[in-house]
Amino acid sequence: MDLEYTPEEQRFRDELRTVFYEKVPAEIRERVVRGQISREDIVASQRILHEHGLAVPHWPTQWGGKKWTATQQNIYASELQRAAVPTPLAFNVSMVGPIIAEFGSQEQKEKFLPATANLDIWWSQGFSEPEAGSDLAGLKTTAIRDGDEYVINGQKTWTTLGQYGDWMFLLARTNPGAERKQQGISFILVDMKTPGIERRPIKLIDGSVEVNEFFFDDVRVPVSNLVGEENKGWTYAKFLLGNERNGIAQVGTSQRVFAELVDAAKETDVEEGTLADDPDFRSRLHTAKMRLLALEATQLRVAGASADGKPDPASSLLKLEGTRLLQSLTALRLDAGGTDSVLVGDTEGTDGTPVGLSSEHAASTAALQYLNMRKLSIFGGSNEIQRGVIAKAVLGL
Amino acid sequence: MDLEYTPEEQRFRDELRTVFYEKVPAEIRERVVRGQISREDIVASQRILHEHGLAVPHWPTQWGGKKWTATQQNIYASELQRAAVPTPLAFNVSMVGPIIAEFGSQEQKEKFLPATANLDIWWSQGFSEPEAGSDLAGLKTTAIRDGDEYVINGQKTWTTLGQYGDWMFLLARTNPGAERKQQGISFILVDMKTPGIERRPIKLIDGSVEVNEFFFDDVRVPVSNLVGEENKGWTYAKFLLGNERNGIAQVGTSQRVFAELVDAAKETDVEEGTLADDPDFRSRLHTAKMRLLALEATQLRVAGASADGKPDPASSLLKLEGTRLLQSLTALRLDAGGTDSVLVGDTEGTDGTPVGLSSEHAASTAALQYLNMRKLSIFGGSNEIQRGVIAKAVLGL
Amino acid sequence: MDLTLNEDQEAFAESIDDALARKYTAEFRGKAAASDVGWDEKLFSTLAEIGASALTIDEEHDGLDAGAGEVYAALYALGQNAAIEPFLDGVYLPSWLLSASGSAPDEVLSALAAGEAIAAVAHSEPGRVWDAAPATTATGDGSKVTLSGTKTAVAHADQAKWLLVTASGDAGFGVYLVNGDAEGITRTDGRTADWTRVSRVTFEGTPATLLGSAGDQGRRAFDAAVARARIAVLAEAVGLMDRASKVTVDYLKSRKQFGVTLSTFQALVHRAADLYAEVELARSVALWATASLERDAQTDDTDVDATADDAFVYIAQAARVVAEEVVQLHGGIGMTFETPISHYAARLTSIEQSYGGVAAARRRVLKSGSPLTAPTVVRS
Amino acid sequence: MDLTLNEDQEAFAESIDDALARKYTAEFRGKAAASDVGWDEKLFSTLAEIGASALTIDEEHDGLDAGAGEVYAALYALGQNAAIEPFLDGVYLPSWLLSASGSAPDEVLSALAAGEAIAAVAHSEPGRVWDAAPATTATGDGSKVTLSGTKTAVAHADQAKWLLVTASGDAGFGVYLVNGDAEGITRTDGRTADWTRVSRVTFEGTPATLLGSAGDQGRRAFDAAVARARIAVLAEAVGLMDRASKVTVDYLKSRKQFGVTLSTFQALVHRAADLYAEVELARSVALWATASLERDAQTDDTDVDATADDAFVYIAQAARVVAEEVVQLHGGIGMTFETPISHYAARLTSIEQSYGGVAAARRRVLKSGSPLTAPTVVRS
Repeated sequence: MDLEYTPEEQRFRDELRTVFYEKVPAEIRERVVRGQISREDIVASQRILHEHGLAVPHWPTQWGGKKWTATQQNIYASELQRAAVPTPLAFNVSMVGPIIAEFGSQEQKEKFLPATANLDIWWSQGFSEPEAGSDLAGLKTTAIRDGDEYVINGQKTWTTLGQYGDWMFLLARTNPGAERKQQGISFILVDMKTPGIERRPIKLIDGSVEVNEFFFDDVRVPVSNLVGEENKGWTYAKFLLGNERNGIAQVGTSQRVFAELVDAAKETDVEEGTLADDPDFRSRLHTAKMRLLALEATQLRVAGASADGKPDPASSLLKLEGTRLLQSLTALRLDAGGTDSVLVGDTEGTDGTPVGLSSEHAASTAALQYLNMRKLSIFGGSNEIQRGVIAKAVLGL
Repeated sequence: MDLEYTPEEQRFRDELRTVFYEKVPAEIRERVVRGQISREDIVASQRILHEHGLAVPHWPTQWGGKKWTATQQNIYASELQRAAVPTPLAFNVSMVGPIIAEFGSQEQKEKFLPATANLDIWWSQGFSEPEAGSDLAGLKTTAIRDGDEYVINGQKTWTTLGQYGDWMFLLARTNPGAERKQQGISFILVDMKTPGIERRPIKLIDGSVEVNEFFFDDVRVPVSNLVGEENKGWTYAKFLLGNERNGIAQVGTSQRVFAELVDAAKETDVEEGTLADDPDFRSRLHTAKMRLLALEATQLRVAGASADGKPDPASSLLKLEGTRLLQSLTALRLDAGGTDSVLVGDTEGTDGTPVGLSSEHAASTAALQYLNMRKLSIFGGSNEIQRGVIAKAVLGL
Repeated sequence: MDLTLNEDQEAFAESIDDALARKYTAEFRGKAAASDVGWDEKLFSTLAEIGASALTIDEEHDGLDAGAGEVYAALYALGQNAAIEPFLDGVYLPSWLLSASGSAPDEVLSALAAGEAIAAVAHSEPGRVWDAAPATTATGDGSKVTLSGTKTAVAHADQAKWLLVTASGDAGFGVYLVNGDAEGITRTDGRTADWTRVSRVTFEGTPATLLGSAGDQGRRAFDAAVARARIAVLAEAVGLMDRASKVTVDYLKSRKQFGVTLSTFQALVHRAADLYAEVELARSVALWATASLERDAQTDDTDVDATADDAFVYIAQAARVVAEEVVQLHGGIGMTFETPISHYAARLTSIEQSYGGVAAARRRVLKSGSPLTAPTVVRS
Repeated sequence: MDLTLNEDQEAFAESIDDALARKYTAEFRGKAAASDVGWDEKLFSTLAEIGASALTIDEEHDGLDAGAGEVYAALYALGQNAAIEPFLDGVYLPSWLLSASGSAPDEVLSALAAGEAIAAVAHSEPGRVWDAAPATTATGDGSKVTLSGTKTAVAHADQAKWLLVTASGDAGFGVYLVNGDAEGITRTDGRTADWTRVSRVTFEGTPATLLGSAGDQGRRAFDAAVARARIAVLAEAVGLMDRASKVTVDYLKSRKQFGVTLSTFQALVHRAADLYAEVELARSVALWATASLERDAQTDDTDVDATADDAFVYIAQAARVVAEEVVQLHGGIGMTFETPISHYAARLTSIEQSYGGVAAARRRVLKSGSPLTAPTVVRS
């Protein structure tokens, strides 16, 4: 047992911190704290990281990867979140990048990987459909081969930040007659400038436009945009699941929010003293603190135990508790702010989210963030799905 | 809207209180508080109630019933629980009594009802079987007709206080070949002195023997012990379900436990002041208080809304929250007592339950009662069953 | 002992629900919130015609002089539809403050009763707890009083003909009547998380008139009026929870995943049952608080503040559970502006933080004798 | 950074688990609890032979001088089997108190290490919180000290060769060594809710010897030893939760209702998944606390009390959830003495109240700076 990082790991962490805190502009990180980052922030930040070799560390070394240990990967994710650095765009670095690197043609690798790593191409994910959310294999979009092209028809939804997408990787049925619904699906890359694609933004209750719906009407893409083999798309999609163990628990984010919460409590005057003296609030803080400690320790145990990088059902546990905890921290911040926390200004931030009326208070965007964070337990495999995975994969139920 | 009882209702309540507090001996009520009542206590108490016309108020007037309004029934149940008077034996007054009164022959009524009301006969319930708990209709015990007798074979379990049973009412298959499992079941009365019955006491984790298992090996009972029609037993059993809306929420009991808890907190010295000054404990007390208020108000709403006495799915809501609340109050008492609360003496109470080592403290039996009260959410239709009833009967799910 | 609305009150709630339900979709609500006034004027007038604006005002001012039950009925029905028409903050709470003062101009009460205008209550100040003395000051006396300071989260200040502003003067706490277009007023308009229009309002030497008396008595009267509002908003919360959970049950019955409806999944069904229990228990507490208020109006018992805090703490907790569960059970669609469920969740979230918020209410409760007092619905 | 047991520690835990699992049924546990000594003597000897009794004692007294990781391993395995053999309260905690004093008689430590005898710690007093100064008094000094007072919940006092008794003397708090058969001792024997044997012990002029020094330093040493015990008992709790939840999953797979196994019911399956999460998170906290203890032993950092309280509060809460859920998921059978699951639940319930109990631990935590201190597993 050992609670300290090795000297090498400490050095590694210090190097990361230098980049995260000194190279990534403070304004960008400040906007992350307020939940108001823009497309430009994400691009700028990822390019800075890439410049320092920190955008795609888990890719093959040939394409910018680092061969880090599980512990190093874990340090990276935690420190990034703690520093409020925008996470490199997951669609690029965690999804399409690794898929192309593993299953793509040499031509595809050369064409896409460098641009993907540097966020010269902004990728969108085209998996979910209106009738295929938790039941992803129920997707209906078709890509029917016609000569050297696929003709795509159908609808994709919940496309996060799809408004910025240059390209989309999507799952579509190349063999609609396949026996099992997991068969006959292919993984295809689509240039979003192709004719026949229509976007409908989906406004969320907090006022933000984070997700979108896309309609495909006879969209023709070259066959060379197929990744890997035809009809093997489900295998590639599954390759992604559970691949994202690092960072999924959002330990670094929760640590940052916890610290902000304590600072805010100390500065918030209540009837007697500050909120930091309120026994009820202290009790809730302590509960959150220990849950956070349990989560971090669990992540460290898991990271240490399976360094082979294979999907691990423990990632379901980390996502389940990680999202619940971060959500409860946003609720705590909401309560801390009281009436102040539901106020929203009328001026809009760069991505359409209104800015807090009283931006001098941490509370000013608390309600918006609380509402927005409801997504954590829904998107990326809902908590109900995670419970199912634990029951099946871990408990054999 | 009105928060007061009518003058008649107030008078009614005062009359009940006189009997409950002045006629039922304080020692018996004290033993109820400590969770240590004996068979003799239950018999003595029920006879006193019966003497004052208060043992079987919901029976037909001919057999001692009172034709009370729903509100009066509600007052009766709450006051009884609050005064810590042992509830008249449910198997007698709420189960077999009403069944015989409704479906029994005149001979059965005359033979059994007066003795049942006065607890001259102690009835046991023979419904559950090892493979038929929540799924009661899966029962396997048979009662095969042989001339003027039924020959009973099988096994009954979870028979609460079966060690005192003079008679048992049971469900058995008189037509094992019936198409549906709910068919071919009959409701039969069995004198427990009949040869072929063997009892196995089931010790619970708190050390008490509350439940028992019974084995029936060619037990012969006269056909005249059949209640109602042969093969109609399932209908009669269902008649009982949901019949027990009054008292099921245990509001009176929880009110009594809450008051005891506050008294104990005021008398328990902690590091600074008493437990009643501890902010954390106050917070938990207030949560319990408001849940109790919500429960009481819900019970009053339901009692007022459906005075026709028919089974009401609201009883599932009352049981669900009523048991959860009473259980959480016993947990609060456990925490209040700290190390003291897990202590148990070596001298045994009259029913085999050990008496607290430090009986001057309310904590002395807290852990035993906490463990024992786990049964509330299991027996009499588990909370899982109650959720199912709500979903189906109320929500149409 | 009766914890239910009477037939007239039920009918009143239904008539409001009818008027609203015919129009209120998520789209309608969104448009109303984004309109110039921030709500639907036609609907406001329709509701005013059936008496919604006149409820809390006495007959002398053409009001209905109705009780807490009628207010419950109105707000419950508004809640059922997540309606944003400003009856509570724009009419009822101002009317209670005005009536309590004994010195309200007749035309203000008459205009409110008729639904011709609304007023706005300005009490919250940035970063200051609800129970603190206002930092806003009142200077001068008699007809020469002026106000200076900043108020925040003033609901519908942009549309209010009058502002009722709390301030600290020589004699202590006071509530002051200010014309909406008086000099020295600067507004920054915004919204709450549930899209209700609110403003930050700054006063600089703004002329004002004291309502009733200043000092402790004034604060007590203010607190009592706010306690009524706290209880009233709980009826809205219960209406929201009731309809949101029903919409969710319908969704479980109709939405398909894995080739079957969600109602096939027992884990979700059991949670729907727990949701039902949560709503019914919260309803009981809101009805109890309303009945307590009615009873207090008839007796000398003035424990309104404690009742309001007790009930608010319980129901705010239930509101959070219900808001989170109805969104979660809807999945992604429950997050979108275009479905009603997200509006229910957002409004419930705002209600939790209304009138100082739930954390402050908990602090008051825990410092009071309430945790050690046995709960009892029946008073006798 | 490593939060796992090393291979030797894992092997040690497995060897204990092997020895126990072969024998430990609910029936065996019931009989052992009801036997003359209150546990199984043969099994105790077997475990002592593989080193369980020698762990915490130095090599001079034939101990193994092992660290917190080995104690975790032992108690985890004992917990997995709900074993009642008294290693923690009868050997480890006494040995920590004795070793800390620097004045323990050699024969006592040697006997404990060899598993030839146990000692009992007598600190709790009826109706008195753990942190209070003992009402039990120590009179006289040097070799003439006598004790008077009443102790309660003294685990295995009936079998203890020595009692380590806390008392207040002229110099303040002290821990005193008393022979189990010394004069002036009266015992009332009972049990805890989990069937562990405990006694109330009254001392009247009982001869005793002060261990180490009296006063604040003595209290600090006592508190530090108890903090180690608090952390150790959490390993037992995690062992209990781990095995109890596995037994429950097996039950769901095998038990039939309505013609199908319980594992067909999604509502139960999802609760089993939540249970798994609860246990794994608790395991992480117990391992963190154990690693902190090991680290503190190597550095000057002595924050053991705070670590123990933080971890105790978290795991006691998890223990309650798990104990309640495993019983509920078993239904009626989970309440009976004849099934292991009830013993797991009962022992978890007792652990929540051990060493003063969870409410007192919460009070200490909330008064400390802990709630405002960021949690961090990594120390550097």
